Amino acid sequence: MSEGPRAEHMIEAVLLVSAAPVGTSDLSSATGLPKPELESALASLQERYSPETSGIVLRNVAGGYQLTTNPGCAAAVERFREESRPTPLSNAAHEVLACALYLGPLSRGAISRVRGVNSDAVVRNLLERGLLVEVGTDREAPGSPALLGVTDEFLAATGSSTSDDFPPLASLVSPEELSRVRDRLASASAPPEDAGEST
Amino acid sequence: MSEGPRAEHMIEAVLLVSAAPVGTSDLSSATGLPKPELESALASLQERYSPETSGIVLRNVAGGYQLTTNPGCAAAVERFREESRPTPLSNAAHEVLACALYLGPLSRGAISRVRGVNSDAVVRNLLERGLLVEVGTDREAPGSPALLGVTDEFLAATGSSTSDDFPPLASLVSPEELSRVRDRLASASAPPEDAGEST
Amino acid sequence: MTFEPQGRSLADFTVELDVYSGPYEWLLALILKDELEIFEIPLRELVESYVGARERDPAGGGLERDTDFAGSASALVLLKSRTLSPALDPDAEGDEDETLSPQELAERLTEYLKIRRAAEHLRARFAANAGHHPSSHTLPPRPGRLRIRPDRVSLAARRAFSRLIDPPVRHLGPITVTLQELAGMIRTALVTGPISYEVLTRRMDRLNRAVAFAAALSLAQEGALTLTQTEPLGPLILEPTALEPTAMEPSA
Repeated sequence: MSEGPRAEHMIEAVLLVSAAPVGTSDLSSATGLPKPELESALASLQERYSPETSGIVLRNVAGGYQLTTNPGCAAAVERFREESRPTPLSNAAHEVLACALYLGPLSRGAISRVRGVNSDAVVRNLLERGLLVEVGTDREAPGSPALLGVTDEFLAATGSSTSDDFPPLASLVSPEELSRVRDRLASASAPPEDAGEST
Repeated sequence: MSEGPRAEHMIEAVLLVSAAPVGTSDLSSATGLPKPELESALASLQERYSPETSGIVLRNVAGGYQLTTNPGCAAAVERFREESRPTPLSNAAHEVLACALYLGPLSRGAISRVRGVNSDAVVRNLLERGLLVEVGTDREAPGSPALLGVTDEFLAATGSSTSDDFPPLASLVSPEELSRVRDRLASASAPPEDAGEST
Repeated sequence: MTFEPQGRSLADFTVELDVYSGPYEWLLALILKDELEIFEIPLRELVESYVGARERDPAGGGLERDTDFAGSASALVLLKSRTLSPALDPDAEGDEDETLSPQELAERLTEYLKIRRAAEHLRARFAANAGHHPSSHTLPPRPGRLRIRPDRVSLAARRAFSRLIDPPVRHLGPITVTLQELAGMIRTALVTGPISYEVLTRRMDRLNRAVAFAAALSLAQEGALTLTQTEPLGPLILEPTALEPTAMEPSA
């Protein structure tokens, strides 16, 4: 490990990709750092990212550690937010939202199976944009994956008050297509049929 | 303005809240900094967030500035996300992107013609990954097919500022190689009774 | 039997290719999901790898496994040939059948060669820039800023739910032939002496030809025949080995 990245660097990187606070045990397992080393790296990062020295500050909040903007820079951040136009949604994002709207709540795996392509990155983006939300977990499925549904923000963005405002699924696809989709959904949640695992 | 936050801090804060690269004019209007001051603040941030000094790096890509994780810390980030590294792009995908970059915007049909094989599945995969985007339609062609081009994400993923950042197409193949291809073709396709070779 | 994918007789078979290493079954799944490009899979290496695995473990699976492998491998061959066939694009200006002059052909190849080189350049660029993950601290836009067109959602639903996930191989018909049947047929044909593969398979469809080839390979593996091809692309001759009849029995 002597040649690996520095402790502080790994922590910075992990914190950049997490909007929510990260607990020390998660930080430890991601970075492979033992607790004492982790603590001392966090202490030195707290100096690097203090309100006096940076526009990005490291906060130790209830759930763990989190990078946030320096409140002193709030005006600039607010202007940026005011002026930035939201990135339009891709076709893939529309499809994922349609899955959650018409078939949801459903897991990431189920969405990928219905669409026939790994959709994790698109789902992550839609969660970050507040258009999808975790509404529960599928206790039947292995690993109890989170179940995703559309948010009120999604409904507002489409100018609808409820999901019933959308045309019924039966008017969009044929019964055969629908049953194929249901098959794919069923195969997503069912445990593998073949009980005799090979290894 | 003497009491306000430091230029570097405002820029850091704005970049933290943007996943996509931010152009200098957007940075300037958000922070209220005139261009020269902005440029010098960016230069000092580039030292603060260099691959040698930080787990977060400042990149100048896709026509703007972006904070990203340091690639040296990618393993920790992937462990944290519990996401496997996306499948690397196939040769076919690189060819399709090369078509869009150098010959685009162009239709799926045009890409398939250049490559000599059906490229629809590859195109779909690249749309899904956000590296290609439909930028318009070819109204001249029958069926008005969609025209595809590369995205800012493509530019960011290749570390490029603009699509002019790539070597010219003609420079990628040496004249000797081209004439070898022509020779081989000529000798392969010349009818046996035709003594008058064209080259 | 049909191509209702095999049992799990191939569950233990793993492959090591440049583009993929891992269980063979997963390789099939990745190809079916478009995550791997079929035409980047060197099918010859795949077959060699299977033959190698079979040599190391002659007792494992036997003909059932061979049949399963031949079935899936011939589906891959067909899929690959479909992928490599010229694009059937309804939007194309119908120039598929045009005959190109040598100059035009040279132009096309030259253009493709440049794209090929550009693709190699891009591969290096992607590799050099991998591992940069952007910030996740994005602010949601002000409520009301983002507009999503409901008709685009409906359209997306239609597209996603009507898509055929598995490649359309059903039109090829069920695989109604087994490796054993074709192996038996080859043995019978060899009684009268050597025969060329082309003659042997003259009346067969593509699927049967593919399975016959796998059967011939399998028999060659068992030492029941030898395969010879004196020149590239020349006729492939199946010759019975001059051994006692017991050598013709499957070793499994």
